[in-house]
Amino acid sequence: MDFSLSEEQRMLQETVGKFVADRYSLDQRKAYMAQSAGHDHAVAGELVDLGLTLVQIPEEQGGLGGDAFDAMVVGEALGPGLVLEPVMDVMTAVSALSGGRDDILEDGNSHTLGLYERGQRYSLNPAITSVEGGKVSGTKTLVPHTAGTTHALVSAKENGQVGLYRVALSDAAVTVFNYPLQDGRPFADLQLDGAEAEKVDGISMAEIEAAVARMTIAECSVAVGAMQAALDMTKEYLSVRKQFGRPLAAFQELQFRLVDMNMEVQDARSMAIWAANQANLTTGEALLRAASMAKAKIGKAATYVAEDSIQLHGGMGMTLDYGIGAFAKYLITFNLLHGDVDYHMGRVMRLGG
Amino acid sequence: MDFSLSEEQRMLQETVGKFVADRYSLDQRKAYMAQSAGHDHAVAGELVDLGLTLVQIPEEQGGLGGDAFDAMVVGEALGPGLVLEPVMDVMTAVSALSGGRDDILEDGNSHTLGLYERGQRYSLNPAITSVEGGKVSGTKTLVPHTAGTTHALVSAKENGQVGLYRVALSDAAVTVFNYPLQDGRPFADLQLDGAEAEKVDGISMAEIEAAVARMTIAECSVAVGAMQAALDMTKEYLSVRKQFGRPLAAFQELQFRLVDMNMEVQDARSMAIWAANQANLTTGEALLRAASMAKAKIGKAATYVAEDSIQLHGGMGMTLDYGIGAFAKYLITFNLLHGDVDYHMGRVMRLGG
Amino acid sequence: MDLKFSDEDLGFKKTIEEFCEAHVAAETRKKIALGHRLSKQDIVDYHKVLYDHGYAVPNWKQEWGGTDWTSIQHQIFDDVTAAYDCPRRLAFGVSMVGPVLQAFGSREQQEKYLPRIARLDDWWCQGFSEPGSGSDLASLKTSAVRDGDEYVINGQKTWTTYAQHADMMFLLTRTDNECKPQEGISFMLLDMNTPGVTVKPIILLDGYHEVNEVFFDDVRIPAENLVGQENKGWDYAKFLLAHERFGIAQIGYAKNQLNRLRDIASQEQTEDGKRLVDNVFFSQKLAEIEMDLTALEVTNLRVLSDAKNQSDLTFAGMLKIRGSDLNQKLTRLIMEAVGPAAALEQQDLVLHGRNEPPLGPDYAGGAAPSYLNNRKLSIFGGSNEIQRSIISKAMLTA
Amino acid sequence: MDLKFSDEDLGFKKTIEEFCEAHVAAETRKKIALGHRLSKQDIVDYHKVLYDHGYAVPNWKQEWGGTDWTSIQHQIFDDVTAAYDCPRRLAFGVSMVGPVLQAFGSREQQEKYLPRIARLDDWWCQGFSEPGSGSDLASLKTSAVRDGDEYVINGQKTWTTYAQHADMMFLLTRTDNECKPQEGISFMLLDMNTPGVTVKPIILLDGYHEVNEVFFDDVRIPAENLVGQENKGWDYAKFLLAHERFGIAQIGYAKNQLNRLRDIASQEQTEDGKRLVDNVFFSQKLAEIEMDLTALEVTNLRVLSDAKNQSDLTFAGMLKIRGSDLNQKLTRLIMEAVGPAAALEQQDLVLHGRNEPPLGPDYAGGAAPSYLNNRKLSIFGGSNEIQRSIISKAMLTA
Repeated sequence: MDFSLSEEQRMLQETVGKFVADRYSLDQRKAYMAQSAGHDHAVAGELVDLGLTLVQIPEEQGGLGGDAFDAMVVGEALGPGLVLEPVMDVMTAVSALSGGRDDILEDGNSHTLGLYERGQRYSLNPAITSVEGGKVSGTKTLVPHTAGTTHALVSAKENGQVGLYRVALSDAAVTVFNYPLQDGRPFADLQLDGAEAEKVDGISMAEIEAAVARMTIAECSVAVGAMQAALDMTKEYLSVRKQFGRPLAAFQELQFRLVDMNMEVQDARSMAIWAANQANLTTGEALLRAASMAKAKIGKAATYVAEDSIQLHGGMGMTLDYGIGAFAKYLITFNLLHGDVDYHMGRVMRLGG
Repeated sequence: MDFSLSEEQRMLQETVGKFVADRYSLDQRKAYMAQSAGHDHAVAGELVDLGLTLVQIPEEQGGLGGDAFDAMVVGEALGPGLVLEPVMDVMTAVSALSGGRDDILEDGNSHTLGLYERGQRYSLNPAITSVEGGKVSGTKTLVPHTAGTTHALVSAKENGQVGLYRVALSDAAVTVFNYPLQDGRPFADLQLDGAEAEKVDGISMAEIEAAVARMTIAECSVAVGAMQAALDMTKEYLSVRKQFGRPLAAFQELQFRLVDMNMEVQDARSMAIWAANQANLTTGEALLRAASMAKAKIGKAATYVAEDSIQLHGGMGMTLDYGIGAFAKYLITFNLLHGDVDYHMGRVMRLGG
Repeated sequence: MDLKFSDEDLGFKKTIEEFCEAHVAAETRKKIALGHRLSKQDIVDYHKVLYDHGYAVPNWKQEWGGTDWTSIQHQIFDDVTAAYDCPRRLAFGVSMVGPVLQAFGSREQQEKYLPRIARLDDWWCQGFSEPGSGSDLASLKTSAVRDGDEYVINGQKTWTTYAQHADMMFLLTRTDNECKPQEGISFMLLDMNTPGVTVKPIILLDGYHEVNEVFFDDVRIPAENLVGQENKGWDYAKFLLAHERFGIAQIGYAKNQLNRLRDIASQEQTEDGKRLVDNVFFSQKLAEIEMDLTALEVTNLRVLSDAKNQSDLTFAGMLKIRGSDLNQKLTRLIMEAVGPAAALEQQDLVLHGRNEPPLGPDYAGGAAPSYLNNRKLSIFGGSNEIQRSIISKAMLTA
Repeated sequence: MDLKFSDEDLGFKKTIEEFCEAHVAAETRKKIALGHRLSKQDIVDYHKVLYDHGYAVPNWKQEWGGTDWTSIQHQIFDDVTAAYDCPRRLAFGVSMVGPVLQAFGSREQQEKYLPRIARLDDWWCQGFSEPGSGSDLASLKTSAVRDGDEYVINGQKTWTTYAQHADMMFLLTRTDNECKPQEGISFMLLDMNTPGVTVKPIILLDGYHEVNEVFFDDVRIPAENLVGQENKGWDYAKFLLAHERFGIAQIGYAKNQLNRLRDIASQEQTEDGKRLVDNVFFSQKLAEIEMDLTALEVTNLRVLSDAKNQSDLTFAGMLKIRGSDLNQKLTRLIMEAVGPAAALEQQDLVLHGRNEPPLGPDYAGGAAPSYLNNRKLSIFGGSNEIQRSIISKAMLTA
């Protein structure tokens, strides 16, 4: 039993922390969001240069061979930056679903994932996207889409079997509809009208579910980092801001609310640690259930922290410009992706104890 | 739309309020509980003399012809006394289930109700009590049992049909096992080994369910009265008791908790008013659903008030002798009778919107 | 005790229902049903329709165009218009400055402003909050210094809703620094076109422009724009806030939100192919909120029908707290019901109704912005913490 | 980072499991499994078994019979014994006065008392709380006045757990009134058989006798019963409370309660004939509590395995708050799972195991009393409000 970080983990943590401090202040982030791609391509390149996309790729494939704890360390350090790029998606799910192909792995930012469909909520089972004769048709929604994205790995059915297919976004049969998420991250819908589909070997529904579970666990750590930052920001605000001639922090009610928020963050952190451990040790239903326990518990905490950090900021919390809103919107969006609390509660209960 | 009390209702309220103030202080109540019957027979007689058992009996049968609002007024006024006698049961359910028989109605304290069975939780469907050839066999649990109780109306199955049967407790084939409830009210289990069973005409499962729903709504008002008393007691305690050189009421956290408790009580009162109105206007499933909405909402409030009023009393709240515990135990017991929150939530959902 | 509507009230209800059906623009109602934003014109058009039917200023004295509606009828009007997806009546003129002018304004002020308010010829905004004086209003700093026949105003207001549309502002200024904070405040009227007034947008969490900062740089207003007496503004502000208590719980709005929620949950399917409304977690939340709303509605009626409860501060605060909690919960549940499609930001859909290609159902785009916007309910207009302080004081000194 | 138990720890776990199976009285374990009350003898017998196996005082210095267990092993011991329905180790001697004597007692005191504590030859109780000095311990009033070789004690303690069984008491007394409240307090040892000591039962909510008032009327104790220095008692008390922090979250107890809850919910049937454990409301609560417990267990391990976290007051308070909330919730759910049968008061069953005729299942009788008793978890030993104050101070000065 050892909760301390390894030397490598401490270095990862420091590196990412420094990157966030230097390159991802809330003001810098706003400027990135204002760019036409909805983020900064050069900054995205720096993230790749840090090697983050390689963390969970096996050493024999040129990666760092890290485990879920390493992903956790990166995730929690990224959280305070509310990084616009899909680092966790690429680090965890794209790596896992690459089928070991170098052309996918070697440029970490070039591939994105299209696993969801409109009107299908959180289902990973492709209802309308299918492959026939090497051509894929259908639509995919909530696809991370940054400036460097050239290909998507999309799930589809072929002869009733779920598989994963590589599609070039430059294909004339692919239409990309860009939009930001509520928290500003650049995403897109993909419309596929008979695009060339290259099957990724060895990936079926089980692999997709497992990869999303691992990614969800890693995303939970990002949420923990963001919650901690929101808590710190709120604490700072209460200490500085005065009402009725006293700092807000002098009011017992607000003190206790801060304590409750701190306990939510610590609970969430413990849950993320537990889930990372499960991701290292389990597969199959046990892995899915662990991911669901983490997402349900941390999702609830995320809503709590988002809402109460706004409330404790009062009017300032309601403005787009003041930073706390950015954290709140990230935490709310976190709950709308990859299954909300009810979805995961249902899976926890369905998969037994 | 008029929320004011009629002249008759104001008189009922005053009469009951005076009775509780004079005869049911917490100390008097303790003394009654210490008696062998678990209550005071003479005081029970006074309750009958007040005419409370007649409130909901039609005027043509010698009653007051009151409606659910009248029952509500009585219930809320009884609440602060934590009255040990089953006034609401008799006033509401025994009256409704008497089949109009004078021998049942005329002595309000002589008849009790046996509707539940061991191991069947909140089900009103008799699973083990049955009638054959005019004899009833089985067991009934959670039967109010005071000193004057001579007969029970017990539900049983005869040829597969649910009916209600009048049994004399003096029958040699009836064994009574007395116990107090957690809140001190005298109750009993009845073991029936072929006791003489006199069928009450016109009562089937639907009438039993409706009567219990009406009684549940009336009991909700008792709970509101008890919650208000617990709130008042807590407010008083916070104002008087000092810690760190200040009255507890000077601490913002405790002030806000008091406010939250007040809102729970007001919500509960509003719900009881609404449910009484529904009891006057509806029957069948609409009535059952209204009772369930009230019991679920007020049940939750009852737990909240019970637990937080203990907590705000600190150590004093933990003692049997200090009064707040008596209220808390009544409120907890309220939730264990006639369906808990989950039971009623289930029924609210099952019976649609 | 009787919780039934009288025949008169039922007839009144029917009249308002017919009015909504026949006269309120379908396009406006559809925007509200979908959670999209209204334009200034939508609101003005609605107000003109209200005015034409005598519903613009029902809370005013009859002399100025008001009605003799009972409290219950006011509530019925609010409930019905909310149920028909009508906009909420703009409060600043009708519910705020209008009653203050009727109670404390000069005859000249009344004759000049009240008819224009009733017709929405002038769009009013409220200049109370300042940076650093949110919950602690009495500490406000915007100064008004008498100079001959004029006052010269300097300072800043904030959180000024719709200042960008406004022709007029009523505001609190500090006219005396030498006394208790509450005693040196005056209530004034300001033409927003006066030189020295600058309006700067504040974009809220949801990404939309609704509130503003307003700066005053040597703004000169005629002395006759003082309402009532100098340094008595705090009393008028308290009167205004008390007058605003009707409808504080926003019951009609909540009921309509609950209907929207049920509607969306009937259209959405969960992963197992069942309707969301049949999902046990979701139907449980629906049942809970139905119970909460039922209790709150009865509490609201208890207050409306009893003068003693109306003057009880514990009730006013409770209606505010419970009402804001409930409406916030409802918009959160609507967002949850919409699900992942609510994660897309679609300003084009929310502002202009454009959903081409449809990236989700029409109702998806407004869900998250409405949720985010509604976080203000527990902050603005006296935060829920302030409400709890007021209630506890009232309880403990009772 | 590694959350697996080491092989050594796994071996240790197995040893403790075997110990529980083989040596702890089955009757005692059954009482705990059913939520019935233990007698004094049950507790003494258990302690003797612990003593015989070297588990009585594992937290002590080895010189006095302690072990070199790691924090994790202490936790394993607590978890396993809880899982096997063993009693909780009596804290007053082993975890409270024992460590204080080892750190601050004289050699004579150590030699006289420690071996007797280890064997439970003396049953100790704690004399800290007083009427009016619950959360505000520093305001205590019980006085000790030096008179030759003796102190004369007058005053009153309250909430004294098991004083009715106790041979000895460690207590805080006021020995100086002229200084700050904290600075005039001394830590003393008292033979409960000394003349002038009166023990009066306080019956708790659940109807059982567990705590007491203790009155001192000119009680004379030898001056050598002072621990450490006069007027330094506050420091020793703080040391004691910090030392007591291990196991504060009561994880093992909670896990065992959760197992009991699952067990009862598997036996109970709802009205539709299904097992309660399959009822969606109930299984939802079970899943939620499983998640809460998982998080709390990891937090506890984070504290145990990191000295920095151990000295962090925010963690100690959090473990207390979350642990008491969780255990209170669990006993409430057990009561709900038992359902209406929990409404019957059956002292005969709870104290003596008699359920004849069976008025409900064996596990029914203890459900409500355990629930009521557990309300104390958030009150005694520093209420959750006090914990929140401590945490907020630590957070805001960090």
